Amino acid sequence: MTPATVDLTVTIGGDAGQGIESSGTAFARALMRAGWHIFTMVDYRSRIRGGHNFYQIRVSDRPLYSHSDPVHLLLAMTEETLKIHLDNLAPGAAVIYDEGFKRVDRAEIEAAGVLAFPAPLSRLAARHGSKVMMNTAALGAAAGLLGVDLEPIASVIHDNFGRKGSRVAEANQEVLREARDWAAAELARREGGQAGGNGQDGQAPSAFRYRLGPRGPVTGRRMAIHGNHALALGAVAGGCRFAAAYPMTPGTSLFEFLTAHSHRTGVVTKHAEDEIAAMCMVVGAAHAGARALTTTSGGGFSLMVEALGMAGMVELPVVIVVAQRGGPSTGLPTRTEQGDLLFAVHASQGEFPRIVLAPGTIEDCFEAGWRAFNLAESFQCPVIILTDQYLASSLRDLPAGALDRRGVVIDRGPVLTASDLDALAEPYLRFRDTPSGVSPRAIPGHPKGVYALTTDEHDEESHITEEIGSRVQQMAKRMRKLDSAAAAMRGPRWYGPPDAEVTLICWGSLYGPCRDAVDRAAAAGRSVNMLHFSDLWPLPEDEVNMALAMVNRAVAVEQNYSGQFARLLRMVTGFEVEATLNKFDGRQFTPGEILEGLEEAVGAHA
Amino acid sequence: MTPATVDLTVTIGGDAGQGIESSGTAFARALMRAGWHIFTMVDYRSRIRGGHNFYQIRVSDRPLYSHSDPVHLLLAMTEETLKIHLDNLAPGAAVIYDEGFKRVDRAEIEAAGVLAFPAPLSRLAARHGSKVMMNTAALGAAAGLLGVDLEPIASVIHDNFGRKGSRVAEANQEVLREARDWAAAELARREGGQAGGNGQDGQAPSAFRYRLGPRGPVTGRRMAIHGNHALALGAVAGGCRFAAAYPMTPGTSLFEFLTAHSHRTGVVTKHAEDEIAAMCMVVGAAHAGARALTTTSGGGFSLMVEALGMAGMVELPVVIVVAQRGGPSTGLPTRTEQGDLLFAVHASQGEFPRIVLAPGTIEDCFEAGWRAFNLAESFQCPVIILTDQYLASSLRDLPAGALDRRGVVIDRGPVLTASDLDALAEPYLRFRDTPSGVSPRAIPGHPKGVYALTTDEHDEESHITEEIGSRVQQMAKRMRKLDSAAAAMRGPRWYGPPDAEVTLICWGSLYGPCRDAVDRAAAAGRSVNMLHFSDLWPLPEDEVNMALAMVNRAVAVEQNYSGQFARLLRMVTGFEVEATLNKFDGRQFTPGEILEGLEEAVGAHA
Amino acid sequence: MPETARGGGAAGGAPGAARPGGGGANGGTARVTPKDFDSEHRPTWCPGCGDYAILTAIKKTLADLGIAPHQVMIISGIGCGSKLPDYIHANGFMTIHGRPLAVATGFRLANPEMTVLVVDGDGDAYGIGGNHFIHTCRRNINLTHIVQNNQIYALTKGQYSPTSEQGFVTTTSPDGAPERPVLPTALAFAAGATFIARAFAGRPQHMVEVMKEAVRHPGYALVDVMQPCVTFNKLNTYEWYDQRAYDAAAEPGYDPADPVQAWERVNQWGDRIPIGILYRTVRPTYEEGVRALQRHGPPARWTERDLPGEVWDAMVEAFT
Amino acid sequence: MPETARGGGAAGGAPGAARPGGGGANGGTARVTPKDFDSEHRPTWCPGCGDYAILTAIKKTLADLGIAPHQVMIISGIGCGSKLPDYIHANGFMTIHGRPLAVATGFRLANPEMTVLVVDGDGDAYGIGGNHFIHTCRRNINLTHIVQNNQIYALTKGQYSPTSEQGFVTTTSPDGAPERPVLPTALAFAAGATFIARAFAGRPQHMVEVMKEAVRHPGYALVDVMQPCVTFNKLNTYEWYDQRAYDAAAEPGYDPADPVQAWERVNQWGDRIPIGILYRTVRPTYEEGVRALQRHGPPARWTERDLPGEVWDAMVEAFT
Ligand SMILES: Cc1ncc(C[n+]2csc(CCOP(=O)(O)OP(=O)(O)O)c2C)c(N)n1
Ligand SMILES: Cc1ncc(C[n+]2csc(CCOP(=O)(O)OP(=O)(O)O)c2C)c(N)n1
Ligand code: SF4
Ligand code: SF4
Ligand SMILES: [Mg+2]
Ligand SMILES: [Mg+2]
Repeated sequence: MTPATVDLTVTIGGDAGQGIESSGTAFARALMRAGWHIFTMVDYRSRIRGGHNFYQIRVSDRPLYSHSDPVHLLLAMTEETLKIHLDNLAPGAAVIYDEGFKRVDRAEIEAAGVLAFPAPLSRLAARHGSKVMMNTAALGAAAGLLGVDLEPIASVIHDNFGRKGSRVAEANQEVLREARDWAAAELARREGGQAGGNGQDGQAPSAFRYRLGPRGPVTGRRMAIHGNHALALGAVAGGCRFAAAYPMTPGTSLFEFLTAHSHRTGVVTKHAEDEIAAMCMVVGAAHAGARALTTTSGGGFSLMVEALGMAGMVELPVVIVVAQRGGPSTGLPTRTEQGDLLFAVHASQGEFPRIVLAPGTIEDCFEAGWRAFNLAESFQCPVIILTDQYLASSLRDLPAGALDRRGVVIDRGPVLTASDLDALAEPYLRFRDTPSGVSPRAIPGHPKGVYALTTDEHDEESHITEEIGSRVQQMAKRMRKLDSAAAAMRGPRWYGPPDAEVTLICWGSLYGPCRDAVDRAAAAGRSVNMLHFSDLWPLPEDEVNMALAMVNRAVAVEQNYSGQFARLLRMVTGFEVEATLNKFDGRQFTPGEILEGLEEAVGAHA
Repeated sequence: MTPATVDLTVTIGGDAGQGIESSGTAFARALMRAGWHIFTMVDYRSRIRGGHNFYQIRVSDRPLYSHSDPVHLLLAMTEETLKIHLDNLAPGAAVIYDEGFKRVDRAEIEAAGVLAFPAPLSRLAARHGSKVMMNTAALGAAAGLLGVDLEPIASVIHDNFGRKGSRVAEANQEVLREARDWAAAELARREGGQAGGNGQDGQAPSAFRYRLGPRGPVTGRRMAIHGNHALALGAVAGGCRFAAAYPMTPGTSLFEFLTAHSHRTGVVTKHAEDEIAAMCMVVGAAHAGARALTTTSGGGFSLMVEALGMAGMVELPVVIVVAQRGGPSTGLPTRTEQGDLLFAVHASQGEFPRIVLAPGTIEDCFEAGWRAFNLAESFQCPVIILTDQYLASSLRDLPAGALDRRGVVIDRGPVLTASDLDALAEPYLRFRDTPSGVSPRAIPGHPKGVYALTTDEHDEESHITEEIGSRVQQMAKRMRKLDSAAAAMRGPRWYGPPDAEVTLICWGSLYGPCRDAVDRAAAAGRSVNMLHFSDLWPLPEDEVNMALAMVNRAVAVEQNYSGQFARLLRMVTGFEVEATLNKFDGRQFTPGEILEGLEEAVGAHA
Repeated sequence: MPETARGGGAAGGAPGAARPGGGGANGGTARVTPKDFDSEHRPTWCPGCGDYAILTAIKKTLADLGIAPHQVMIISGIGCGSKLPDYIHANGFMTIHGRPLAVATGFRLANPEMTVLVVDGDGDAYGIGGNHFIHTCRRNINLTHIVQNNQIYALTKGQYSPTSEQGFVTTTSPDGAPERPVLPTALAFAAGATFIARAFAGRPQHMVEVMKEAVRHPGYALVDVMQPCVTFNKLNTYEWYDQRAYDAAAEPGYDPADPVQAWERVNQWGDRIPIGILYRTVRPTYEEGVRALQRHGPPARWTERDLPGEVWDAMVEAFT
Repeated sequence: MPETARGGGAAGGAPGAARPGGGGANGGTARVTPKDFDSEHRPTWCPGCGDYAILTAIKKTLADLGIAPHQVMIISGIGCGSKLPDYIHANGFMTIHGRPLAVATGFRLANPEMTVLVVDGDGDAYGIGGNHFIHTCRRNINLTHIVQNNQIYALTKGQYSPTSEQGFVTTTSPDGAPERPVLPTALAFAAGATFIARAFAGRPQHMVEVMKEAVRHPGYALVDVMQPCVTFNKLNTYEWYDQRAYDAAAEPGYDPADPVQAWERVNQWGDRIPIGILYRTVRPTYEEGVRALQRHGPPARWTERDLPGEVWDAMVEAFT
């Protein structure tokens, strides 16, 4: 891949409750409309007010797969923001903050090689009606410094505020423009005024060098979307017609999206009294014949475990989206982790087949949204989609048609139609023993397909039994589906040079950071590639073994403490990684951190 | 071990609701009092009435560790019993059944080489007041055939019926005696009368050859106890003062025992509204400073998973007894399985230390009952005791003093006393970072030990935090306890000849069947030993590796479908077994089945 | 002619098979008889158990309402009584302990064309499943909830249940059940149920009449059945119930729609216990308020062609 | 002199540390002030949030009753308000969503010498935790349950809660909340609670008086607090509550012990909403009936020498 010529990070930081996330999203969308690739990362606390939040936007002329350090432009909506992020600014970076901030030591900022832009943010906002528009002013000033056209930002503000009545929308547009003008003028003034330092020798630089220019190189209509929404779109495209959930960060936005569009899409959604009910409702809806899912995070999933086993035992297709967050227990509710893998694979008493998918990208999320239903119905078992806060909430830009519903394939697995049932000569056997382990399903409602499911062990007719023959038959039948399912699972994906000296083994949302790390390593002349797993259970062993045979030195990179995927791999294949890189502080690895970690783990030469 | 000279199995079978289990228990206890070693197995259905149940008593002059096939004396309380068990009788076995059974074909029984004893069971019972005493009559007849003294049986009947008023007790004693006399006379009659076949050539044998004689060789006061009660005794001896549970077979009898003795022992027990509440109550009691446990089975444990994570996060010592049964879901509620191992090891979102113990014997159960509290308090984490229906409900005889509470050691781990707290110079830090990961605990109630636990990530003071430093510190602190705990875990136990050609690798309740299989193999000149694991998590890796290094050919024997322990072993140590023997029909392996399976798995010569 | 039922089954046009189509043999016209529900699988309940009468009453109720075996879905929990679907020829689902109401809610929302009965024990309904109970009451989803209330945990062999009389001695209450019992009718009333009834397994014909009204009721309908457990509950026997049960409808001035009367009736439990319909009112059902359902039809009937292109495009558009 | 509280804290002799001993500094005599509960950790609640007043009221309640920080255990769930224990200097336990009542029950049974407060949200108490709520009511365990009822799920950013008004528009109810709301006071009454009260965060002094009575009450005491969430609930504002709230005690003939009056009051929710003690009666507490507790003392105080040899021998004997 040709290296990027532009790769900047803009961060907007402030207090919880200050609307940091919505402003950040607006700016990211604007930059996308201006012709740039973007990737965003949300960093917020589990509180409604108080405490520092920030939103990071990476911008480039090349497609992006992860966030990155350091920051080139900081919009500080509080004084605290400055303190927290100052250490993380690139040389020559700029900071925009309100001129009214009392305790800011401009000299200190400039001594760090950073351009300080105390700006009339609140003044401008207040003049047009309300200090609430400070964020808009900051975006305007940022546009001025970065040199981007105002139009894309204005259009996003129009989309966002259009509804609120023209006065608010108008005022925001004016604040935006005036702040941009102020910044452009200020920049011009400084550039004209003095030649000063360049920021690399500790001197205060005079000119801001991380400019984007009016328009980026990316053409065509594009969309900015995060994993939760991509997954929701995939589910809708795949015929999901029922969703029940109980709110739990970071799974909630998926459910809220399905709910918001419910009228149009026909997806019946139910905010249940708890997660047990949500999961049970999904089981009920699946039995009725609907494609049904639930969304949650680890704590809610813990409560679903008993009903998960029910679905496994009565062989109903259900889809459970678990957006992981920092654990254990309540843990770090708004932060990211990959701590639930071995739990998901083994959850619930006894043994039954399940499928675990861990999409790596936005496109994967979309695909998982519909493919999960195909797998669930083909193998009549629960499918768990493991995402995490990072993937669920990071925006990436894609061509507007990238999540194409025409590419969606629907496979409902073996279902008897009404005419199949009409034609039945023998009594219908819900759990007929078959070579694949999958028994053709009759959706309840047909006179020839009358049966009663039971979570007790049962015979082919679905009657309760304790006889050894039926037990062994049914247990083997169910478990056999795992082999059938394994054949439908995909092996891992390679990225980067074949035969690299070191292979990053990863899964789920680490696709992006690892992929970008591979690119950076290549640029630095290091021989690193990536082997990414998204179909985690059952592992397609032959394909996995073939891939592993091509690995020279394996380093498992995981967003957890104990290297859960490395353990899983060892459990199934016996393969042992040489080292593991683990991060468990609730913040996603950056590509840079991965490369640094790699150096420690396997030496600088790799 | 010198081979047994007596090794008989007596089975009593009948309908659910006929009191089969209590009669079986009574007879087993009587045989123990008569000087025999006993081992029992319950086989009952998940219904209150209807359907065949049976109770199997193995009797020997040597200590027993498992049940065994075939049956030497069958007490058939229904006609169905005869049909079901006829195939499973030893040559020359006897069957006692009611003379009134209409559809019994005596000739067919005798053609199978079995002695038929149609007996006046209901007639005798009715004569003394009620047909309910049919079971007592059957026991009397059995005593007659086996030639055992009546006194031990009479004493058990006295213990059981004494309370119900002397009339009932008296009547039972009379029924017992008359049935014994009838059987003895009948036997004498047949022995005297004809010389007939010996049962091995298909001829009906005339004399019953599986006799016990009036008294067995075992001396001293003994007790007959099953795993649930032994565990309960261990818990009481270990200072358990609180138990909350929701009924679930086969965990219930443990809780019921604690409840029945609550007045005397001071164990406060609470039948909760559900398992979530039960687990949460245990967490609350543990926080107050009590040694607290809950008992359940897999389905209930599924509901406890979220609160398990809570205990892990706030580092409270809790004990959870999971008596496994056939899964998945409701499964086979009254039958046995080892299907919950990997679930127990990985249950709940995120990562935190826990300890998993799987006692193998009655003595192990007793020890686990108190040791679990020591481990829980030493490492301030949840301890899960995995038993199963087989271990929980099979009686074995032990010397009356074998479960010796003087041998119980209490280790409450690092707890600050009131004077420790009084003397504190610094503010108390509940989660102080320590080399072992364990932080000294202040039981709430002292003015200098005031703090608030939180399931959110927290700092040393126990305040909510999202800061990276505290998060990493606390996560590492908690996880470090796993290493500390591993050092307190025991390696596997060997049984049988060192350097055997084949090693049975097993865990939990398979101790007994595998041990007996090893003995049988030795008797047959086969070179087999056993490596039994009861401390399952964290595995003490060095000890385990050392043991595994001594294994020639490893066969994992497990009471589940997928070989969960073999997987766990591979995940942790990389060790791969050569073959697995799995049984998942809800019935425990007999030693004979293990040896047969072994033959198939690794060849006859082993 | 059979009577007709509202909501499920034979009422309002094409009943029956959800997907993929097919009204089937009993399209609301053929006569349904209790025998149609007979199964080869004999109940394993104890002789004399109150559950037999409940099974018979359910068959008769459905037959009288003209609802055929394929037009009904009987969802149960785990317990003695919850094995009922194994003993009847009808669609069923024996779920897990305490959760049948939640499963039934999902089923109804995916297929509101079928009659849904929930049949479970007092442990299921008021013990472990208590949260679903109160939320289902206020949700007013259209299903009939028949509780086999034997005031004991029977299948697990006799522990006290949430409806056990205070002081009742069991294996988990050697000093007697320590809590004031749940009075399900009162709780349902406070939680907002629109149909609250009690029946007694010892008065089968009355029970059938109550069940029929319950199935006809548009919304959540509770039928709490006093079900003697002859094996584990030696206190609340047939006789005990029989001495206390009186028909509420026979009282002078009986008006099940009057909340003041109802409040007294739902709270009455002692020497006299009212049976029959204790309270009945009409509020919109939950299903009626679900626009996705009203506009797009049952999720169970989904076909691949359902989603119009404009809808998709508008959804995607919002991300550009 | 401080007033004294029953059950926990300063009442009836030695209060304080459960095990291992030590009454400590505040042994029922030193004066306790609200400042004793101050923490360095500042609340992160939104300015104007009703939770501030609740926090202040709790401090004042405890101080007035002479209960020192080490003599109380404040157990919460998960939600905005459930962070309260992080902001007060007192023993606490922020548990998991919906489960504080169960945790508190275990705590009380192991250590009935400490005053236990449960503080949680309407989502905790009446949503996911509804089952524990109804069973705790009938159990009558001695603790005070303060519900921060803002009629919304706040910490998860604004979904409807079980107490949201029907029709209330949120992210999970774009067509308005579809269910009849839970009326906690009515539900508690039906479930058998012995003390049922309502307070309003906008009337702090009245709230303190109610809380004090609740803590004094021997048994389970519910204080449902109308707590404005200024960020996510724009319907049930201070003004909304203020216009409706009236002091029940000020009504003529007010008698909180009269169940008939109480039934009306616990059901009143609309243009007029009663605050204060809506119902109060006395039944034995759960703890009083637990013989193991009465005979052997708090499990929290266990020492190794507790179990007499005869008891052990008798237990073992039964197996011989
Ligand atoms: C999660 C869970 N906990 C416990 C059990 C064990 N269990 C089976 S039935 C039952 C209670 C039965 O009582 P009830 O619901 O009243 O039904 P009944 O047997 O009286 O008809 C229990 C506790 C279970 N199956 N699942
Ligand atoms: C098992 C579980 N499900 C969901 C959540 C997410 N969650 C956190 S707080 C909350 C609801 C908060 O509402 P409420 O209890 O009313 O408290 P408030 O924030 O309004 O004070 C939810 C659903 C969780 N923490 N745990
Ligand atoms: S135990 Fe009770 S409820 Fe169960 S079948 Fe027997 S009588 Fe019926
Ligand atoms: S979101 Fe609402 S409940 Fe939460 S702190 Fe803000 S005002 Fe209070
Ligand atoms: Mg019951
Ligand atoms: Mg709330």
